[in-house]
Amino acid sequence: MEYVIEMLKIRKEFPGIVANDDITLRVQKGEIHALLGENGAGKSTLMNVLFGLYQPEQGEIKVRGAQVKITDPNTANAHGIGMVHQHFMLVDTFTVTENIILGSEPKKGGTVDIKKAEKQVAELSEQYGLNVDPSAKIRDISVGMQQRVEILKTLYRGADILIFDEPTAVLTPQEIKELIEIMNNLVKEGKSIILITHKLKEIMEVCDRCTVIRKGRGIGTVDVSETTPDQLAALMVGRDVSFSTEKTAAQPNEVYLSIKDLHVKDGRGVDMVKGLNLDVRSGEIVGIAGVDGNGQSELIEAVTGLRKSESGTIHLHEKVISNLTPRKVTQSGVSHIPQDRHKFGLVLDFPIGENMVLQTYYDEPFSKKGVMNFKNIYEKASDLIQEYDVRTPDAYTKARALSGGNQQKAIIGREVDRSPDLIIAAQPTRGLDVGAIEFIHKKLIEERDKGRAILLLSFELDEIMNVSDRIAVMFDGSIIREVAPEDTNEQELGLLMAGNTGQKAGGV
Amino acid sequence: MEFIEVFSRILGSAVIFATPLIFTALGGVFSERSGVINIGLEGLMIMGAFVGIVFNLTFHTVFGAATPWISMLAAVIVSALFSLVHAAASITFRADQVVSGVAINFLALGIGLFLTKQWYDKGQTDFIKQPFYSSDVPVFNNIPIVGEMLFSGWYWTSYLAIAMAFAAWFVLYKTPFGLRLRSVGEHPMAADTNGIHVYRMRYIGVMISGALGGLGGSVYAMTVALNFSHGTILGQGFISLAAVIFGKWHPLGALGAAIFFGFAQSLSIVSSDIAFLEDVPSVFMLIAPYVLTILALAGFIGRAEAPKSLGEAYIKGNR
Amino acid sequence: GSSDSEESTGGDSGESSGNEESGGDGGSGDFSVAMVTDVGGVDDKSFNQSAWEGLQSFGEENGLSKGEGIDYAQSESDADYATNLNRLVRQDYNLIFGIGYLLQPAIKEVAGQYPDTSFALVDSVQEGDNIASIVFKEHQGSFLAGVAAAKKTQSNQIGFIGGVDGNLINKFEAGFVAGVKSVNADIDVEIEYAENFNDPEKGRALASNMYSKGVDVIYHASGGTGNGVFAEAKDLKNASPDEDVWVIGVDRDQYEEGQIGDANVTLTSMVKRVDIAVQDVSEQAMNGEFPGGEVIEYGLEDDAISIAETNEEAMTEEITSSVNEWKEKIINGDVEVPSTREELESFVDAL
Amino acid sequence: MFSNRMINILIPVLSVILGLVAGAVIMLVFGYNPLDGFAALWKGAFGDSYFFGETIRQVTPYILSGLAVAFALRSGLLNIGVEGQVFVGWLASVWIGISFELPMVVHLPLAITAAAFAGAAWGFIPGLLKAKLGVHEVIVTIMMNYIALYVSNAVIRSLLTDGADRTESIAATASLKSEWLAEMTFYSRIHYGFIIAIAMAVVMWFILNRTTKGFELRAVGFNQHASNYAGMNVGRNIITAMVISGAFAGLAGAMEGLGTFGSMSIKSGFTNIGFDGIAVALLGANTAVGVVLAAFLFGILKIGALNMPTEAGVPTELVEIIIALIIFFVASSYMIRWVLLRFKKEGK
Ligand SMILES: Nc1ncnc2c1ncn2[C@@H]1O[C@H](COP(=O)(O)OP(=O)(O)OP(=O)(O)O)[C@@H](O)[C@H]1O
Ligand SMILES: Nc1ncnc2c1ncn2[C@@H]1O[C@H](COP(=O)(O)OP(=O)(O)OP(=O)(O)O)[C@@H](O)[C@H]1O
Ligand SMILES: [Mg+2]
Ligand SMILES: [Mg+2]
Repeated sequence: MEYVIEMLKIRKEFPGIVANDDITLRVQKGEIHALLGENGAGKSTLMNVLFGLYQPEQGEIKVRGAQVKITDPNTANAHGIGMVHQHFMLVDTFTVTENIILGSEPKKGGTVDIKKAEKQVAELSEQYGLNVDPSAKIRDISVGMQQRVEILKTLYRGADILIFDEPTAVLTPQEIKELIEIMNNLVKEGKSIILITHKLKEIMEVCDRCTVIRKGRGIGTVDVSETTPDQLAALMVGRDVSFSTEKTAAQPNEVYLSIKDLHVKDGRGVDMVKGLNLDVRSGEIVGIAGVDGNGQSELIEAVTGLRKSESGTIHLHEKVISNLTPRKVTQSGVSHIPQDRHKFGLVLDFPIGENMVLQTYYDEPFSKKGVMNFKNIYEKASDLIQEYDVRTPDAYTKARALSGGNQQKAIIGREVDRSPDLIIAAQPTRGLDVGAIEFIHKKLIEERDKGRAILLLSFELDEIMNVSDRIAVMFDGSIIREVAPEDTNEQELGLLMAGNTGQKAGGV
Repeated sequence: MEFIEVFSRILGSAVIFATPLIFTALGGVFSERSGVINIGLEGLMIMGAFVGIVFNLTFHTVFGAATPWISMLAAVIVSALFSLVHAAASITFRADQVVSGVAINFLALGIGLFLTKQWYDKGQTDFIKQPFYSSDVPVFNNIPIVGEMLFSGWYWTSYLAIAMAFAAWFVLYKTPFGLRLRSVGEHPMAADTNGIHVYRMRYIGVMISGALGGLGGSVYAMTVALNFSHGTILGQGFISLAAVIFGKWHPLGALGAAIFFGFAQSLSIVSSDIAFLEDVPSVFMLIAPYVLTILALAGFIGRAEAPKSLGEAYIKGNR
Repeated sequence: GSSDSEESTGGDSGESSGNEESGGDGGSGDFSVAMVTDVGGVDDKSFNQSAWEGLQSFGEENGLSKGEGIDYAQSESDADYATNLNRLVRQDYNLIFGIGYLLQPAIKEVAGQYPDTSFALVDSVQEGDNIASIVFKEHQGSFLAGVAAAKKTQSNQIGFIGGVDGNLINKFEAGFVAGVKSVNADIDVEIEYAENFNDPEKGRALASNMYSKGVDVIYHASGGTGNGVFAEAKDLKNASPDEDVWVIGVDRDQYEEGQIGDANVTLTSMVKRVDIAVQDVSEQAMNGEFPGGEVIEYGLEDDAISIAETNEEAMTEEITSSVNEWKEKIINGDVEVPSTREELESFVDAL
Repeated sequence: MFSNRMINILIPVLSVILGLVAGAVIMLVFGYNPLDGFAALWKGAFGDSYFFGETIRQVTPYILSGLAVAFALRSGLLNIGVEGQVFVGWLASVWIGISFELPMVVHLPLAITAAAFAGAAWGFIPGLLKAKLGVHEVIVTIMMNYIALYVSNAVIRSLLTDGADRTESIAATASLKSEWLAEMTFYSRIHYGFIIAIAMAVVMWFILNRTTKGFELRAVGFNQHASNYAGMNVGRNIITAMVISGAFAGLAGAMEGLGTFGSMSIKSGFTNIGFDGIAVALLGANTAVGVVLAAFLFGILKIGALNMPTEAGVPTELVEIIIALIIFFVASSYMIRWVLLRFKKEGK
């Protein structure tokens, strides 16, 4: 068998930790090869070594059989290796084209030949069925399109070995579908792909083989056709994992959150939420399904006080909470697990312990008459860290040093512990491994069973289907249909999310 | 028409005031666009003024009328090299960029005055013998109105400054180099994964600011101050920094901001001739330029977006 | 040659005084004298430098040298004056000069603390038995500068640019305007202050505005700000060599600063010989005649204030003779030169 | 060989040593005797109790202006306007000092408070513009410096005096001067302000590290989005930060007005107390303790330097260079850390 990539006995250390320890990865020409492992297992590190961002301490790399030394991304490009990074490597203020050509610009008389570049980009995107607008600014386009720009970047540089690091974590189901199609196209063109994902379903659907790493060590490579998701999960975690979240039927009670005819504009003044109505009762989880950009973010920001609502009302119990400050909303009994945990959820330069009291620091026992009581704060934090299994050396460690999964667990611990009436969870499991997801889902259901109202926003249909007791489909700024998870299926939801309410898809 | 005469007078002195600021602010734009805060502009100007004056004094008999131009070049080179200190500290050694810039200001003044004392045995130099002189642009100065306003009695350095602003715009927004420089200031890791040498680009950005800051300082010294002392550059670097931000980190914006300052300054001087302002206490005229700037910012310039990773050291492999 | 003593500034003056006296014996006993500069520094080409030159001449006559009987301390900020005065007291200097009106509060304080040391304050007045106040009749010199300007102007428009608006510079202003008006009451004197002794840019802009309105002579009493006045005048001269633009320098002969090619824009300078005063008071003190508690005024009659005539081409026979005429009148007491704005007002009214 | 804690202490110490060594090298190159030079510097700062007193006197405003810069920086704001806030604080303290006849228990606190308020007001404007309109605080504070300079001069000239260059001296009841401290130090101008400065360092430490307000300010300094999410009023915190920073700066002005000078004169340029405060704050890593130590270093170098030309013939400008180099070495601590870690590895 012909290998395009052979990474042999790779070892990579960071101060105080061995991120990759004796890992071997062989990728065949024309295959989609999955790389699977828990958060922090060392997948991104391994790929960064292949892409020339890190230098391995030991081991060798062969590209198409020839031993090579990849010292920087330029060398990787020269060997035909391209990478789509876990966190997008795009300059927000540049256009799509500028981002793609950056570093290898077509020139005309010393200037960037932007016309020619745009044409090339348009052609490339046509060729691979990637729909992008070459002259749009990155900050104005959807995450899905940003991802396609990342792919174009590699193709533009003539890569035929592509690394995708968790490309689907930020995509909507539609976008994931499109991405899978794109990957299949690429393979058809003779390219090879390494795919990192936490979603076993995707591995089963598109990958040929799968290499599993656990805590920095290679566990082995399996043929996907000869394995099951359960086996993969067990390999990855080193124990059995249950997938479908076990839960009893909901016991909805009185209405806690009631939204009536809500209108919200986004930062640029465009109407995003248009006359939305929604009730959430105590003891139930309402999942909002929808394609990103249909007003979900604005809805949540309006409810939590981060954004002004133009008209309509939001009631929590009998109390109007529309256009209150975030502090007042919080005090009224709302918790919020924000979509973007780095931007909103945490002060990364604060110790994790102080992040645990980010909304409650001014209250006893964390402070008294304006003076902080750090003893009480850190006691509380340590309890939460224990209870929510946040893996950190101690409560004094900066939040920045924690992995994404553990940061998320810390936020959830903080939000749930306030015993709110309403929990708003926006994409609470984004980018997390199955173990962490399992934990978080369990927590949400526990809270529901304690009689809390939970509003869940997620772009993962699986999550919506498994966790929600009621699904509200959001399209173009309003809820166009509410369905029970047991009465629907993915196709129907997909159609609804596309705004298609007319026909009832497939008799379930 | 009298109005035109008054206006061209105001414009003339506004441009003289603005010229060194334009150069220096353009330098600031390059540095900050590459992601390195440059509070050291003041120090870079001091270095430029010092080198320009010393060179001029030393070589005026050799180079004759070309002396100021060659002195200017010397200032550009030395200041660019001097800015390497800021570059090394803030890029390679990951120093806090504000700290490093402040140190540049101290260092430049210290070196300038120390060497003046060593070389001339006094606290300030003599007057240079070959300063820049203003002149008329032949042919163009005969154009009615415009000729008087724009082509009479200006310094060549002022035209150079304005040309430089457009050149900077061209370089930053039309060339591969500019695209790369800006990418490094916005998202260095993205640039790195695209094979751009982040450190090299930032060094270049800072050195350009050194070169242009030195240019600004030397032009100031050789048109207005005519010698070097502890008081030659007093705050012009900070005003230039303000122009960078006022101009929203855009070369043409910086140009506009610098000219705005110039106008505000010369208006406050000419205003003593304007009848209805005659009785206004002079303090109001003195503070007018600064108040106007604040009002302009508050009124219609508003929020400016700095380059995203401005002030952050890039550490390879860090997220 | 001692005839060019007016011209000599900076390092030259050391030489010229060297000519006068070389084999001086060290008959000074153990008398020592030092000075504290203001923030301008000892080599400010202005009164600090002049004062130090005076001390050096004194030293040479009496066999003293820097560190051995004479010395100076430089101040970096206003806060340093008292520290420096104190330091010199503790180094047992018999007489300590404070150069510049900025030192007045510090002299007051330190002299009070050390009644056994003698202090001399230049450019301001402070009471105290151990303090000699040395002031100059700058208004007299400025008056003569005004006479020269009035004689020189063709446009009948003259300018005055001051550093910081305050008592000291007002003295220059009053004397200057009085001189101009005495020659020709119809001449306009435009008065501006830069509010800064170190802002050549401002100086230049003010000068530019004045010249462009037809002013052809500007007297600046503004320290480093004056650099800009010279820059503007020279630039105008360069553009149209035949046009008359003049600057009148201050404190010392600023002929050098006015040089542009073969021409020179410095009409004259109001020269203030701090060195003469410093040397004089030092000698008195050494001879046991320290004028403690007194205010000593140096003026035209002592040659401590004078008008430079270096630019012979510009200072025509007619101008110098007129200047000398007025000088006689002032020394005789026929003319009482005003030194404040109020005095100026009554002076002009009386004309 | 070195623990991390030790490294953190070693770095500033090594930076200072490296700066001094570099200064010595420069002296050697230019033919001065570095030993004489440093001996003169030492004597100039600590030679006897007079100079010690003067050093403390110089340190006092540096502590406060350093605290002002540091406080704003901890809240994510670069206050270049400390210079102007010092001016208005100085002016306000003198204004109160000369305008009233009151018993000391009222007069002195009133004058000090007035200075703090004036500085705070001067900080409020850029804070407000930043909070409400997003105007960059760096430009506004730079402009405010010039406004403070010219307005102070105008007030002295036309409101506080009748066209004079200097206000009269403040009443004894508003003075920070201390007879016995002065006598103890051969009439140095050391004054009680030093106690205020140290107290303010404690106040800053307490506010930032022990109060809920400080918690908010630091949170806003690090991440405005998260602070907003957590219910903190970002705009109000920005204003608060600038106001408190300005108050510290105003107090620095009061030290000059009520302590060192006892009056205020027309200024032809900036005092540099504020600009030096930027360096002090950064050298002190924006912590209260660090600022106090850095202010001492600055004060010692500045006062000691005055003695260098008279005693050793070394120009004072050299001290500027040494200060700059020390700042560089502290800033580039990564370099020193890297070297130390090397040693640590090899030491194992
Ligand atoms: N820049 C770094 N500095 C120090 N340690 C690092 C760094 N990057 C990664 N590590 C370490 O390497 C380990 C592997 O990290 P890596 O990012 O490769 O995990 P991953 O498998 O990609 O996880 P995820 O699924 O969450 O993306 C981490 O546990 C971490 O301890
Ligand atoms: N700069 C850093 N210094 C030290 N350790 C780091 C650094 N960056 C990351 N790490 C380590 O890398 C590990 C994985 O980080 P990473 O960000 O990949 O986590 P993650 O679970 O993938 O989060 P995300 O969901 O944001 O992708 C963490 O355990 C963290 O300790
Ligand atoms: Mg990863
Ligand atoms: Mg991850």
